Amino acid sequence: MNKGNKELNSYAENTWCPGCGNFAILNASKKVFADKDQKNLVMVAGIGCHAKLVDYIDLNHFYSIHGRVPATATGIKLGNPELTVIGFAGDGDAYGEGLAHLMFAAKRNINITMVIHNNGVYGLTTGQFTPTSPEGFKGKSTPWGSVERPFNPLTLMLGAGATFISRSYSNRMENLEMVIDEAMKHKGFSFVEVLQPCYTFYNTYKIYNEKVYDLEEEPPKEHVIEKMTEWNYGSKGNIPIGIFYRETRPTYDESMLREMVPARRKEEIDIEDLLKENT
Amino acid sequence: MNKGNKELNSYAENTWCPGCGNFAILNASKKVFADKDQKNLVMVAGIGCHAKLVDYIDLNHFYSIHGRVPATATGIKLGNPELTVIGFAGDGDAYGEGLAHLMFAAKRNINITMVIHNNGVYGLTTGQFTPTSPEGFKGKSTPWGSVERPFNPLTLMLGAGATFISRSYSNRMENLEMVIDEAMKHKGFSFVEVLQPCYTFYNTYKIYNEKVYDLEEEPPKEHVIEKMTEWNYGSKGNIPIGIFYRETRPTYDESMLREMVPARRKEEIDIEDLLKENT
Amino acid sequence: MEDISILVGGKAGDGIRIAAIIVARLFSRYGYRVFVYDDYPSLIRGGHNFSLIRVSRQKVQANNVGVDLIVALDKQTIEKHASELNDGGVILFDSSKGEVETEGVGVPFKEIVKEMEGMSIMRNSAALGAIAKVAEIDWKIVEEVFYKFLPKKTDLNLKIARKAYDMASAGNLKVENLNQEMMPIISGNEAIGLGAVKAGMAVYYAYPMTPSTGILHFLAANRDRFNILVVHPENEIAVILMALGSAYSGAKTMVGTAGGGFALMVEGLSLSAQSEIPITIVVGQRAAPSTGVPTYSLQSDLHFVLNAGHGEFPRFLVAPGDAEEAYYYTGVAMNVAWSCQVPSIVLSDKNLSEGNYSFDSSMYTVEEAQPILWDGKGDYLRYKDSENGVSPLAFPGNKSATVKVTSYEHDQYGITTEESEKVAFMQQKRLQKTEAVKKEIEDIEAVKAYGKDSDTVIFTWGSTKGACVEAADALGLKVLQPIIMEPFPDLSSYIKDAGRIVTVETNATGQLARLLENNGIRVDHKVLKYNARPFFTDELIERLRKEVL
Amino acid sequence: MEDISILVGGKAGDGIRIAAIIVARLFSRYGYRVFVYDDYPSLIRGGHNFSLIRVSRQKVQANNVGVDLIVALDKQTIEKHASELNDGGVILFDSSKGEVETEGVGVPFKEIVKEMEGMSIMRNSAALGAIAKVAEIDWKIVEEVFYKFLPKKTDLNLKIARKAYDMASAGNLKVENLNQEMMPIISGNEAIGLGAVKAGMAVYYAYPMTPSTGILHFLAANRDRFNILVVHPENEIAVILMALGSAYSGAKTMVGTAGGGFALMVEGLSLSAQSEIPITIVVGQRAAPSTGVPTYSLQSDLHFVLNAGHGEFPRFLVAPGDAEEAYYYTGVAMNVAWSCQVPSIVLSDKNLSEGNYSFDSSMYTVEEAQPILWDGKGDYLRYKDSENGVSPLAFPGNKSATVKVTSYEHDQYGITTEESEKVAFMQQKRLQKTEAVKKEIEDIEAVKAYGKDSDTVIFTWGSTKGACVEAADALGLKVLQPIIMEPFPDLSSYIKDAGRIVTVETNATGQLARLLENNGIRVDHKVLKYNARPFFTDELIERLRKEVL
Ligand SMILES: Cc1ncc(C[n+]2csc(CCOP(=O)(O)OP(=O)(O)O)c2C)c(N)n1
Ligand SMILES: Cc1ncc(C[n+]2csc(CCOP(=O)(O)OP(=O)(O)O)c2C)c(N)n1
Ligand code: SF4
Ligand code: SF4
Ligand SMILES: [Mg+2]
Ligand SMILES: [Mg+2]
Repeated sequence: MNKGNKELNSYAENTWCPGCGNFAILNASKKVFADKDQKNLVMVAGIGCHAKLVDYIDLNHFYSIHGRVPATATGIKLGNPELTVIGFAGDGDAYGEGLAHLMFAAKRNINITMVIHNNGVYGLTTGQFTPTSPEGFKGKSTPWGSVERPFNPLTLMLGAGATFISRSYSNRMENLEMVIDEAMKHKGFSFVEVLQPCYTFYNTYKIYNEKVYDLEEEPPKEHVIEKMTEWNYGSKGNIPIGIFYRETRPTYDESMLREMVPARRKEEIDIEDLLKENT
Repeated sequence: MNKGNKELNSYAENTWCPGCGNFAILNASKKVFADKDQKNLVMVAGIGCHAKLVDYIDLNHFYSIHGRVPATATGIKLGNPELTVIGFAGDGDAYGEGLAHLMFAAKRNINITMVIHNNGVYGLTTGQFTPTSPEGFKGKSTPWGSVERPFNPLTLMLGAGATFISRSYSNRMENLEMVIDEAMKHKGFSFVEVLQPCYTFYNTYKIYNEKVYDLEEEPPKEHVIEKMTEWNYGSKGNIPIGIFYRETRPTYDESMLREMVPARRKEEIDIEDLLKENT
Repeated sequence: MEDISILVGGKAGDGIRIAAIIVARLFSRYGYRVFVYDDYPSLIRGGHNFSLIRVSRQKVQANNVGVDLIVALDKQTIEKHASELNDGGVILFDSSKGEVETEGVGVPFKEIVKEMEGMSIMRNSAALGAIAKVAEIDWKIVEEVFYKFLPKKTDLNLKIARKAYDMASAGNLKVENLNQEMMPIISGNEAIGLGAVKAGMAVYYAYPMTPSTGILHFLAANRDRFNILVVHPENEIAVILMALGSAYSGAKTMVGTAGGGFALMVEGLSLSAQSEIPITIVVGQRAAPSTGVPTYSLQSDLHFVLNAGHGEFPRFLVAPGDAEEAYYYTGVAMNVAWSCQVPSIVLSDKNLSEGNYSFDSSMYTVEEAQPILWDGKGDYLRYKDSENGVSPLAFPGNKSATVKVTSYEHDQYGITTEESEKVAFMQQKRLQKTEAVKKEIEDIEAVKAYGKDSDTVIFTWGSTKGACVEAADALGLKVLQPIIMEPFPDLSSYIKDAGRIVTVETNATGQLARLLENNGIRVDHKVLKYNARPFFTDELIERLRKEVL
Repeated sequence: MEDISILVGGKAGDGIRIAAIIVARLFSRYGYRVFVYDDYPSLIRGGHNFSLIRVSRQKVQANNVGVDLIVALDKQTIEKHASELNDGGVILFDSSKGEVETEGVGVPFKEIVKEMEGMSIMRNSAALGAIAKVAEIDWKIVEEVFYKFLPKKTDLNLKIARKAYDMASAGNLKVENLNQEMMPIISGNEAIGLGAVKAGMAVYYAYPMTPSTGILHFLAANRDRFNILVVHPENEIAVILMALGSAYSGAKTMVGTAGGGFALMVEGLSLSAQSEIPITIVVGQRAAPSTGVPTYSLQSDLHFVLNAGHGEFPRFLVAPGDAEEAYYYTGVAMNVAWSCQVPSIVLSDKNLSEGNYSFDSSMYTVEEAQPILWDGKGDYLRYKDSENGVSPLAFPGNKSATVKVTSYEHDQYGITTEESEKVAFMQQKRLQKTEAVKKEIEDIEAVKAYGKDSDTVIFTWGSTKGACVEAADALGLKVLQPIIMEPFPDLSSYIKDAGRIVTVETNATGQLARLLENNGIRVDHKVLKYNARPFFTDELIERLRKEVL
């Protein structure tokens, strides 16, 4: 009884700007979700333009607070490991306010997917620089031009221990769908960064259209970092998209839960023995 | 009128356990501080056994809260760039509670030094696992053995943008002094991880004494990561100590302050013009 | 024309807010006082935005539901607001094909823009031109204002406006030259920033959050002019810790946020208290709990900020109600923080922070207070015992002083202690500063009184005072507005003749009422509104008549 | 012997706390009720630790300053505590060369350990043997207790203890067999953990923080026995967000921390309120502000936790005063959270959390309450309007329900709204749950009364009730202990005959007093202590005599 592309639309009014890269992420997600076990699917979102996505799709969601998507998603997965949990977060959200949670989700290899809508700007608060804005970015909090070098989230994730690392571009629909789908299929922590132009505050379509190219094949181990750093999140390099890295190791939920499903725990614990031991 | 090794002792009673690796860090720091411009030196600490160091040395200090050393230190440096700011933090403190601040300090290349007392355990709260405890670590919060893989802080710092990355061992006094001294001399964000056995809750002297070796020379660029990952923070590999990486780029304080010294700002601002512009 | 209310409505992205402020500026040129309220959802394009512009001979700081002129850039504006038109009012609308259909003064904004090859957002310039004509504003004034406040593509915008000006017809809202001084128009956020700068603020840290983002933008845009440092760090925890670091180094520092960001600063607030490092925190209230209705207002964080932080310590809290108060009391807050080494909080709300006001700079003067500095004699003790609990300050870099500050309980030098007598002593020392704060603010107006003496006294606070003052004026009531909320002022002399006490505020439980009651003042009736919109004057008059009189 | 007080003192690392609890267990075997307070600084080795063990026929939950037996493992213990010895009391000390020199019963603990080739910490076993002898405890009992509670190197420890037993001389503190049931000894933290487990807790999240760390350790050690998940995440923000995530998925969840960690959870608390996801938070108070005196106690976070969080929302708050109450009211807190979908807080303090109590499991029964679940009919609305504001729950994984929860203001389905009527409606819906909470706890004792009817009524709360109850008993006074702090109970029937109302609490400003006053109860006198130590019974009697009677 899965919802198809149309039923997946909720009645919420879409309020993204025309031209926003978020539309493509919404559409790709719906496409991918059409074939999933929808009752067990939970979407989690932070706060920002990106986050509205979960209002627009008519499936379970936890619309959380700014920066806390990976922590919220981890809690959901640990509460009920039968759920498929996918988080949608902004670059301000996931790389700024709540970077640590993202790093720890990767470290633990919790079996969730994180999609980062990286538009290089705080959209919803009308245009400040983010941790991945290029040096010199003139946002409203840095009208003189940001003096910070951007993070490279791909290598950060690799260093933190993510077992699936990918990048896509909202203007490459096929790749985007493929990547989200593969990420959800991967058992372990899956990281998907989507380059998502903010039409209103940081329109990067032209640059990305020129520079983005498809990796086609996953790079061999020894070239992973090279590929990840080919683009410096500034003006240097072309921009490969696709899956950069995959690895299998035990997931946090399996290791911690060992078959337990806390959400279904119905147990009367007898504490008499324990009290006797303490007598 | 510098304080020598003896005058650098405050009257605070030292309450570290006998055998604790922190004593060596204290001694090395005092040695290095003996030759510095002491009135302009500020020590910053988090919360944990490590942090007591600042009570023991009779120089300026800001004994901050758990996890926030890099942020506090950044603020001090931005308030008065003439100060030399050195932070002392624990592994629970810097890699757990406050990881994001450490990453951003590196990203910004703020000209401060961070010394991490990495004992692989929460000492002051009596023995829980930390982000760098090895898999299987049986602490009081993980009596079944931690299921998390440790972070490698050196590669995290490299990924984040630190311009000076080093590791030392509290039981290699000469190396420790050298590294702290070089870190303080480095203009930019300097990271010093000190392996510091916790005698009481995680006594690693034997392993480290066996496995630690001196890098002697800073590795060439192409071998930096290899050297950083030689030890996996678990049972694999020998443990190189010394300076792994150095690079020069503009510091955050210079770029943001452009000669300004906020701590000395004494300015009467006339707002009449601005109001006129808004009339 | 003495007093009119104007509504400009359209979609996000139509430039409604810009248009509204320009309308205000046009009238301001004639000596009118203005107040602008922007009502917009949390989105960037689409949806429904509108701004209310109040224009009056007297200072007014509230709007009415009923308006005299509706300017509709889209259909929704008519659907939602046509019923709010006062008798004799005018609707001005985009009569281009497919746009708005209604009665009133139709001008084809869209078609004009197309004809002039402008961008679609320039419809708002057409609207401005039409409004100018309706109000019979001199074209020269329009030109002046456009050149000054629309620096980009001014000529094209003017061409578009002129065409609309020519096509519209004059209404019955004729502007007069009031022959009073023109006033600058600034937002509450700008006033807060100016007050801080005047009080010596050297560094501003903030992570963007509505409704305080405007302070960050304003200060960042003016950092060179003010010679200050403006930093947008990774999150609010970094904000407060960096701020405390800078203050420790000797730089006067302020931070700004909203309730959710303040929640993240609470641990730092408690640190500020224990370490006795001065800090000023601006908290702009918005509709909560949690993310809530982020671009709308509620006054629902009063008790949160009054009680935030573990442990017991003095704090200073002001809740200004308009731009002048925002300017002045932010300065007071910075000065008290540094004079008494306590955290101070400026509690604003979205309506104040983002409202635009005619600003009377003659009302208040902000002067930087000098903290008590160490005299350099003897050994420096950061936490030296003193009569009022305030210890002289020295900063790192001083060759005769070692400056040790700490989050732990400590002795006078700043070294950790757990000894029972020292612990009790230091608790006492810090709490003593409450008296120092009281002394410091002795001469500062803590409560404002408005209106006539009356049996019924209305208590209000923050931006809600605008509507209260007007309504009370109309109804012959007395209004009291506490501005200093902590230490809470002694109100006995203000209410000794009060028969009935009524509170008016925009929240669901009556936070000011609770504060009054906690201070021994019986509240007879609470007039509350909590749909996240401000009180409007006409609405409030109605409610007071029904519920109170 | 009916009632004695024992002090065991030494350095951190001497095993003082272990020794103290073993002493308690020895007496407990004879049917005595015990209470142990550990006084230790924030360090791992060195410094000065001591434990006070109260042993009595009756249940007692406080200590005295004056003690009948001092056991000194180091010189400092004599320096600091010799003056606290009651007339007729005994000092038992390590008479080994270079250790303690004083009068009393000297036994060479150190030398015994050396002779037996034990580790230096085993001096505490020698001390235990000597104590047993002084109190004429049967050697068989010592053996039993050692085998049960010192599982490591038991034989060697016993050999050492026996030697000391033989060398010591019997004192005048002879133990009797009281012929009453033995009781288990558990800490307040363990009681909290047990209460939660009995109420159906499936997941516990915590970042270590004194004094709540003990809950984490206890639950982690017992995770398989309880079949629960215990997680120690990267920080407190992760703790609260993960907990909300798990609760959303359907798992009953609790978190534990102290004031500083709670500060970091405040944003999450507000989220819990807006999203209506149940959560229970244990806050163990310790001496603040900020890091403060981390291993010592103050009751200074009451108003902080009562008012924490932006926006207005109902919460449930209990402050238990002993182990049984900790057990029971933690269960109540979990049940209320899930029945009413509100955040609930268990406010403890270091003296309760880390105190060890004879635990009477017959006093209370904790039963898991069942939340209101969706009946599966029609379309599922997560925030469905209902009479009492509580909407039926469904969890993700349910094929007929789409479960949308959110931090934004929302409609009944869970989709964001900014419409004014819906905003007001939802504010109201949530606040309505205050009544649901009141209904839920109708039959639960909110206030406890002790002592005799008297003109002077003493109000106290939390762990301070132990000393108050004893002191009041001695002085013939009545004691009232509110346990449910929010919604605050109606106390009128309790105090209608009260002449004078006195509060007793360990903080500097009188937090309970303020809460009473805010609820219309006049407080005549506050007995405060804020050196971060608990009230002792004898000390409190003295102070009440001086200040109140
Ligand atoms: C704790 C907190 N701080 C600040 C905000 C205000 N805020 C809302 S969205 C946002 C930035 C969003 O940027 P990003 O995550 O990049 O998302 P985008 O809008 O670009 O999709 C901020 C700072 C908040 N909601 N919560
Ligand atoms: C916000 C907050 N959470 C928890 C604590 C309690 N706490 C004090 S020290 C510490 C851990 C210290 O571990 P680490 O940083 O590794 O320092 P170490 O003691 O090992 O030197 C913790 C969790 C705290 N002080 N503040
Ligand atoms: S502001 Fe940017 S990110 Fe937000 S909806 Fe508009 S185009 Fe998209
Ligand atoms: S507990 Fe460990 S880190 Fe702390 S002082 Fe003792 S040995 Fe050192
Ligand atoms: Mg973004
Ligand atoms: Mg550590």
